[in-house]
Amino acid sequence: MSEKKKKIETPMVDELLDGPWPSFAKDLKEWSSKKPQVGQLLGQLNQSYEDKWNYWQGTVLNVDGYGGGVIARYSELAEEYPDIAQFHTIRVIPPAGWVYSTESLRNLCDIWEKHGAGIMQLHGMTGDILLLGSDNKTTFEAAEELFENGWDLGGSGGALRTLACCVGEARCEMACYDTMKTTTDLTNRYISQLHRPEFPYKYKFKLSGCANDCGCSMQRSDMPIIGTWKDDIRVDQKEVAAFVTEHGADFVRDNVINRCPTRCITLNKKKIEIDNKECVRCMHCINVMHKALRPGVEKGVTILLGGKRTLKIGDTMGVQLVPFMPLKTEEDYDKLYDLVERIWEFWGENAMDHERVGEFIARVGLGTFLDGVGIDPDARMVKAPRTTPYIKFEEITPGRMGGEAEDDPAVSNAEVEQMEKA
Amino acid sequence: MSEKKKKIETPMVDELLDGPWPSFAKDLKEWSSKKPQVGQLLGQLNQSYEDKWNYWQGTVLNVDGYGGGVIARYSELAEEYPDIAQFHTIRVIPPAGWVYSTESLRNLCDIWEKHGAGIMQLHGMTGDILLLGSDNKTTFEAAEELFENGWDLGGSGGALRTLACCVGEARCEMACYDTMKTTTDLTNRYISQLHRPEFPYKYKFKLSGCANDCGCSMQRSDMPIIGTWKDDIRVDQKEVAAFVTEHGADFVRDNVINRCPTRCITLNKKKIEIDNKECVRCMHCINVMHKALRPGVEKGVTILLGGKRTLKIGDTMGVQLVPFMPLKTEEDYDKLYDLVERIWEFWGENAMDHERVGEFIARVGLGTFLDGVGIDPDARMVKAPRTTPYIKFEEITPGRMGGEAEDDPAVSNAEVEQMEKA
Amino acid sequence: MADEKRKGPRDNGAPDYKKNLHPLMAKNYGQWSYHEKIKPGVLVHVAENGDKLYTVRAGSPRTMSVDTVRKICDIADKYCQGHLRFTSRANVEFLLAKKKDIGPLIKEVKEVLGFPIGGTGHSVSNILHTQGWLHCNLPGTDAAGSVKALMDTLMKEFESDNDLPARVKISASCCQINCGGQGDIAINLQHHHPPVIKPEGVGICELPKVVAICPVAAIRPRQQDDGVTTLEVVDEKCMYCGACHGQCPTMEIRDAKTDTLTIWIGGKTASTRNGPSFMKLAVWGLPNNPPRWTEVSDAVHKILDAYKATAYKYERMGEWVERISWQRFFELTGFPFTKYHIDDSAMARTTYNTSAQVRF
Amino acid sequence: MADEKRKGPRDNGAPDYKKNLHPLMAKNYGQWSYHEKIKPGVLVHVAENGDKLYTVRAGSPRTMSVDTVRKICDIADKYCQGHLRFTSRANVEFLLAKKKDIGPLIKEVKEVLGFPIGGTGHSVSNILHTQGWLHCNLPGTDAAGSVKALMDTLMKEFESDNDLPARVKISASCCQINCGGQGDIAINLQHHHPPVIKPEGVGICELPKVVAICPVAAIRPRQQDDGVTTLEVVDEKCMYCGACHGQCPTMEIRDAKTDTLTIWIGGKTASTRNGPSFMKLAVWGLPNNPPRWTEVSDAVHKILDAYKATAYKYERMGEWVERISWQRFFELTGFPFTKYHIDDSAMARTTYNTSAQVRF
Ligand code: SRM
Ligand code: SRM
Ligand code: SRM
Ligand code: SRM
Ligand code: SF4
Ligand code: SF4
Ligand code: SF4
Ligand code: SF4
Ligand code: SF4
Ligand code: SF4
Ligand code: SF4
Ligand code: SF4
Repeated sequence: MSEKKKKIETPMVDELLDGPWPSFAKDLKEWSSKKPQVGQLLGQLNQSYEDKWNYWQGTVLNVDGYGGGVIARYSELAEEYPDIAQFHTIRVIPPAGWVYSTESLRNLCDIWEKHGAGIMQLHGMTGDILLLGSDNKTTFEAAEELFENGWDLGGSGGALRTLACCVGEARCEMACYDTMKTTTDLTNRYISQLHRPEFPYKYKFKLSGCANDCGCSMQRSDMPIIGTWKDDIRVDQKEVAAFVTEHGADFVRDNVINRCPTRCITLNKKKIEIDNKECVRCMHCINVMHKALRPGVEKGVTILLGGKRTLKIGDTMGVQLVPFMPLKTEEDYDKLYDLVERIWEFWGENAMDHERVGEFIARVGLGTFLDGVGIDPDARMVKAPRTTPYIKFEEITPGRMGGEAEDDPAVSNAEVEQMEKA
Repeated sequence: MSEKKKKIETPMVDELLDGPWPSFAKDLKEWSSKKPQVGQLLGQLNQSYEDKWNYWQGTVLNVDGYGGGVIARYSELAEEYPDIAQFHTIRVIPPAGWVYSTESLRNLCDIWEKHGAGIMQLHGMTGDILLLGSDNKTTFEAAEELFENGWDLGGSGGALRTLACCVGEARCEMACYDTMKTTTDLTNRYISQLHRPEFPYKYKFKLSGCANDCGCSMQRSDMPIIGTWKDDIRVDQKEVAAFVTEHGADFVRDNVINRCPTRCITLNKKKIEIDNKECVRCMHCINVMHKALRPGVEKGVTILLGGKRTLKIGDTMGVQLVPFMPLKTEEDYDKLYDLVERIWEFWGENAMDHERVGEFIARVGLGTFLDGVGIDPDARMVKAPRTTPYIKFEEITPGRMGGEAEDDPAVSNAEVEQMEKA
Repeated sequence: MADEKRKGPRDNGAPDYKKNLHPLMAKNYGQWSYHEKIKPGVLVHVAENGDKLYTVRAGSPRTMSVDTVRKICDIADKYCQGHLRFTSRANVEFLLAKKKDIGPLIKEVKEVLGFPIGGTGHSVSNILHTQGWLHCNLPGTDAAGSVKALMDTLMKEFESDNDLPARVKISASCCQINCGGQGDIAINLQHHHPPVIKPEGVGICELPKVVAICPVAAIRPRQQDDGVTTLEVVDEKCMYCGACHGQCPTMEIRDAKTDTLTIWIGGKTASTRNGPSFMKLAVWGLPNNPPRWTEVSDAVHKILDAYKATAYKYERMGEWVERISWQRFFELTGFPFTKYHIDDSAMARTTYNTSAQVRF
Repeated sequence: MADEKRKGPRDNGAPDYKKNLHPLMAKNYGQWSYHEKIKPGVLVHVAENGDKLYTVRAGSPRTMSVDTVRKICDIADKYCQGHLRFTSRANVEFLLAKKKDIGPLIKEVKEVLGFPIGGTGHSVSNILHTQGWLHCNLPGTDAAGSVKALMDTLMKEFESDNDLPARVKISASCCQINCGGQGDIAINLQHHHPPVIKPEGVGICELPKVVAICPVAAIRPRQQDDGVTTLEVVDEKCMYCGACHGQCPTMEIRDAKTDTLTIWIGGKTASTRNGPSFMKLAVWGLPNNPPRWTEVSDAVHKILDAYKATAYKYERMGEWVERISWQRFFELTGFPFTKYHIDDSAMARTTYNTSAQVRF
């Protein structure tokens, strides 16, 4: 390892100063003139580049009354870089859809320049505003000032995590429900579950206004909520004709008709016909001809469950749990809350420690899970029914919820039979 | 249970005497006038119908020098039906492709009328000629006479099983190799493995002359051998034109062009063009337009491995092991034999008891299996590469072959590290 | 020498197929050019040199007395130059050199044998089946009988070759071992609970072998109070596969009261188009009702009706359902979709609908 | 009261999104009619009432000083009525009411911030990434740095919106936990052997918790000769996932000498067309080479070149490979197909080619 120096040299990191893509290294290097810890951060980073090794250790730090929201780090190179001996990240809940007034953004900048290293990440992969570089004292001061300004901490640990959604109705004609409102309402209703870990493991919602899933819900959230519609695609035949005229019938055939997964579209001259009963609301035709086609008007959401990335059982995706639910009235929202709470209850009671809801379903089986949550099986939940004939009829052998084999499981044995006969 | 009677009543079975489909019951009832045990067989069957219960028990009986080929049964109702107290089935290897001269069939009939109950099944699901109804004595007599007439016993137990193939070149223009010769050659070369169980479990070959798989190899044999070709589909454009004229271009588009799995066919007026590089030899276009299209001339086989039906791990299908192997010259056949023997050696040494080769692959992984058998990985062996990032690099952690965990497996632990440092 | 022979294995191997070939087969071996349908059940294969071999396919019960087999031979001697074959679905194929013999042959097959002509092209061919109560030691239902009962209701489908969108292959199996093949439609017996261990039998089989055969390690030895070692089955692990029953009759997996029949659809072995596919559960809980199993034939017809009504030409059953979706399949047939249709094997996740795609 | 406040949680919840909306967003909320591309990086959304909202998308490094964020705000104050947003791929979106402001805004974004304009339509947008050596305790490689290096080579793809057949989403993750998203192309760190237990650390974590976290039960407690309880890992069970490392730093899974980078392709979250798909292994064993990771960018470009050359329009990368086959993918790119590409998970069987279909 390199020796302690007055001036911090970062030759390897410096190779990232140039080049056309904006350089975080350049930004931080400039900023280090105001915040010495940022220079030390780059020093440690350079050391990592040289050694291909990391020098952060994790630890735990909680703001009073919160069970998460701070990712605490201390440096193994604190002797060399004393100002990053403690270098924590505070996760802050952003406005839904990451839309900001400059006023609120500047407010954040001010708080963070005052109490922290003044490094922000917009945004973390879960969706939080990440504020990098506070120590064991300034973390609390910063949190306090954040709270006073109306901000709140994001999630971490076995808790509800900060929600994220696509821009939706705020700027997108595809949106089939109000992603921003739903995100905000769910956040606020379950703010306690977000702040005080009480789940078997983390639980993420991600919300997308349509099947395009710009909110990345399918593989990165436990509960994807995706907009859809029940009635027919709205077709503006004048715009269809204009599109066909502009691009040609071949283009429409190759790129729309033949790309429809259920081939339910036909083109007659310059008119399009859709067999809406066979349409699976995949959005493709609408994406390509978005001036001519639009989702229907009986809108709502499809709710899935169990998406996550790799750790332990490999990547999983959300499984279709509720094919359609309207999300307009208060009663609609109550049904959503009820569903969420039933899932949390069943999962919370039966999952093992560190078991995401998708892992839980993978272990107990979707059929057993539906029973537990009180949802009727629907053929839309599966691509296809089972192939294996080994059906366990639970009336006879109840499914096992617990992770460990029971000490004294039910057995069929000869003796019992003998006793029965006697 | 019903009482012993002189005349055997079979009221439930009798309900199967009529009806348009040929009735085995009627045939056997008539035949029972010559063979009393057949009447008793129907009596026991009727009892089964009444009780929804089976009255056969299995046992073992082997002809000298053979370890299989006889499926021995004794009746639990022998008191009532004494002549079926023992009622075995002899499995006999048929001529490849189940083509018979009446002479050879009559020969079988004569032997079986003489020594057995005179009931035949043409054929068993594996492909054997099944001769039903001999006892502990007549089984040997029948076998002896069968041998003297050139017949031989089929397989059973942990052995090579009787091979089966489609009619192939004998009567089918689709055939890409000689299924009958290959079946016969494999049978004769490995007749010892067929007669004397020495494998971990059964091993079946089924051979089909082309991807239509009329021989049912994919899900019912451990080693499907399926005909294919390497060069271009032969197109007779005159016949294409005739076909288009007869059926119309729309028919061709809907039923040929659009059904090609890789969409590599185009129709220009009455001419067909095939992008043979993208053709996956699925046979569909040839099936529909079999006068106009034919497999290429550079023919051979695709060899798969690991098909079977349900028991234990659920149905499996053959996995593509050798995308292409010519099967014309003696050298070609030697390569096939070499492959078969390498597989048997590796599987024989490493499989658990009662573990089919497909189950073995499922347990150790295809990658490990290829290594063991000495075949290079080929992207055609998979639909897609792995999704899970948990790659076990065998250079570092060798794959486990045995079924049971070792008592003393390699471990990484702290103590070892400490010792190394000391 | 005769004695010596009697003791050792003869290892004759397979009969020489060449000696069994019809003369036109031998002559044109590997030289066929194309084939044509003449009518349902009747094909002609044309060789490069113009030779024509006619085939008449007759439905067979598979289980036959030697008398019946001899009658088949009589007909083949009369019209087929003494040669015939059986198909991979146990049908009889009469091979003819002369077109004019077709009519008389068919007449004789029908009159003498009572076998129907058909099973070619887009038909329901013969049903692949197993031993059932006629010979096996493991069955929970019959095979030959239930197949006879079902085929009686499928004559129209057998005797026509374009009544259906594509070939429909049916199979039937009499225990969960499933010696029956895959199929567009498969009728399988279903066990409903773990084996019941018959006390009187314990000890007749090698206990360690029985323990070892269980795929999920559900069987374990158990000391009884009287010191005797017996077995027990951990119910929650057991998947009712019946492997232990095959190993030892004491592990009684069958239950006349609860065993049912299930129908699986969409199996396919051909690598055509979408490639081979496994069959999937369509209906469970059908009663095992000898001698005519009408609930089964009703269900099969419901499936065939829906298929006929909505499948495209050349679309095998599994391809059809994949296209229209299982949701529609259950709507069209009226069968319920239950939690037992949802896979719970180690690969279950690959069967879930992991998309927001949805039909209404 | 101030004190009381300081002690308890405030549970403010999410900021009110309504207060943050651009005025045209608030006015036309849920009333958008269609959008159009103006040029790469520039969109216009048209409301039912004819209102037009212009969006200029700028590539961002995600990690920024507050000074840079303030410069962004300055620009938004000048041209965007004081409103802007960030995208789910960490790009900045400037929202404009006036078309004429687009040019001056872009000029200023480029000059003041040095951010490029693009990432819309069929482009390579910003790379989703994680913490890396900048902040996480688990990484085997860097994130912000490697992404900067790669994006430097992808400017053309970012700044054009029809250079590619469809949108290409890239992500990068710095340990096998994979906080990075799925992607058409994902660059992940790969560990190559079981964790090495650092003796000095044993005891700092709760041993039972470490044992419990292992998904394959490879970790077990072990009594040392000196009586101290330590841990050991059964190598053949361990799959190098690193879950234990997250639980306890003593379980060192990283190894600067052997850790490599792998590239996975074909991930997709949208339910469009073929639906969502997981990404699959394309290349493994790329060296982890700071500061510019050129082997990675070379490989990414090989993939993009093959994709550009042979994919159809609107065909995402996974859909493309599915169509042309993985065999062709490996041929086109020249990457080797190895046994490590073959799945060995519990679901491996579903990934094998179980058909006789074959390309040459
Ligand atoms: C900061 C962030 C990466 C980033 O640079 O953006 C991140 C960073 C960490 N993730 Fe993550 N994850 C982040 C988004 C994700 C995502 C993506 C997402 O949420 O869309 C995933 C994949 C989706 C998912 O939930 O599966 C993700 C899957 C994980 C996992 C594996 C969880 C699993 O069940 O598979 C862990 C390990 C764990 O929880 O034990 C983990 C753990 C961690 C920890 C806390 C490491 C640890 O155990 O100590 C990292 C802290 C780094 C740090 O120093 O801040 N992180 N993590 C992201 C959170 C920022 C935010 O709040 O906005
Ligand atoms: C006779 C036959 C059914 C028929 O009526 O045609 C049959 C009958 C039996 N099969 Fe089978 N199997 C028959 C073809 C099959 C097939 C189909 C095939 O070969 O194409 C299969 C599925 C394919 C496969 O190999 O997986 C099949 C899969 C089994 C299995 C499960 C093997 C597995 O690994 O999954 C068993 C159980 C076992 O071997 O332990 C089994 C076991 C049995 C036994 C020996 C039951 C037993 O363990 O005692 C049955 C003897 C019945 C009897 O009394 O004759 N039979 N068996 C078929 C053999 C006739 C012949 O030689 O031509
Ligand atoms: C005779 C037989 C082969 C044998 O060696 O015994 C045979 C013979 C022919 N088959 Fe087959 N197939 C025979 C069993 C099969 C099987 C196996 C089975 O039935 O269990 C299959 C695979 C089934 C599956 O996929 O599950 C089979 C899949 C085909 C196909 C592919 C169908 C498809 O999926 O597209 C064709 C091509 C076609 O239909 O045009 C075909 C085509 C043919 C042709 C037209 C080939 C030819 O040019 O001679 C033959 C006349 C067929 C007819 O019935 O119209 N044969 N054929 C078998 C007759 C069985 C029966 O009695 O019904
Ligand atoms: C701004 C943003 C949403 C947000 O709330 O932040 C967004 C906005 C739009 N997306 Fe998206 N998508 C955004 C992330 C995504 C993501 C997630 C991601 O990038 O990780 C996806 C899913 C990716 C996946 O499948 O793995 C996504 C999949 C789509 C699709 C579906 C593409 C396809 O597979 O066919 C469309 C439709 C299209 O391309 O026509 C779409 C279309 C659009 C449209 C055209 C919707 C509209 O009418 O306004 C928006 C302008 C797009 C453009 O770039 O040309 N957007 N879009 C995100 C911009 C990210 C960025 O900075 O690059
Ligand atoms: S997911 Fe749909 S509604 Fe949301 S931004 Fe993307 S296209 Fe618009
Ligand atoms: S939304 Fe998708 S499924 Fe529906 S018609 Fe359009 S392309 Fe087809
Ligand atoms: S598998 Fe092919 S070669 Fe064999 S009979 Fe069927 S169509 Fe002919
Ligand atoms: S054989 Fe199959 S893949 Fe090849 S061209 Fe014909 S239909 Fe297409
Ligand atoms: S399916 Fe079962 S009962 Fe029927 S023949 Fe095969 S082993 Fe016997
Ligand atoms: S039925 Fe199958 S799973 Fe159950 S104990 Fe017997 S062998 Fe094991
Ligand atoms: S991927 Fe791993 S190393 Fe990177 S931020 Fe996530 S947990 Fe940390
Ligand atoms: S790396 Fe993963 S599999 Fe290996 S011991 Fe640690 S937790 Fe278990």
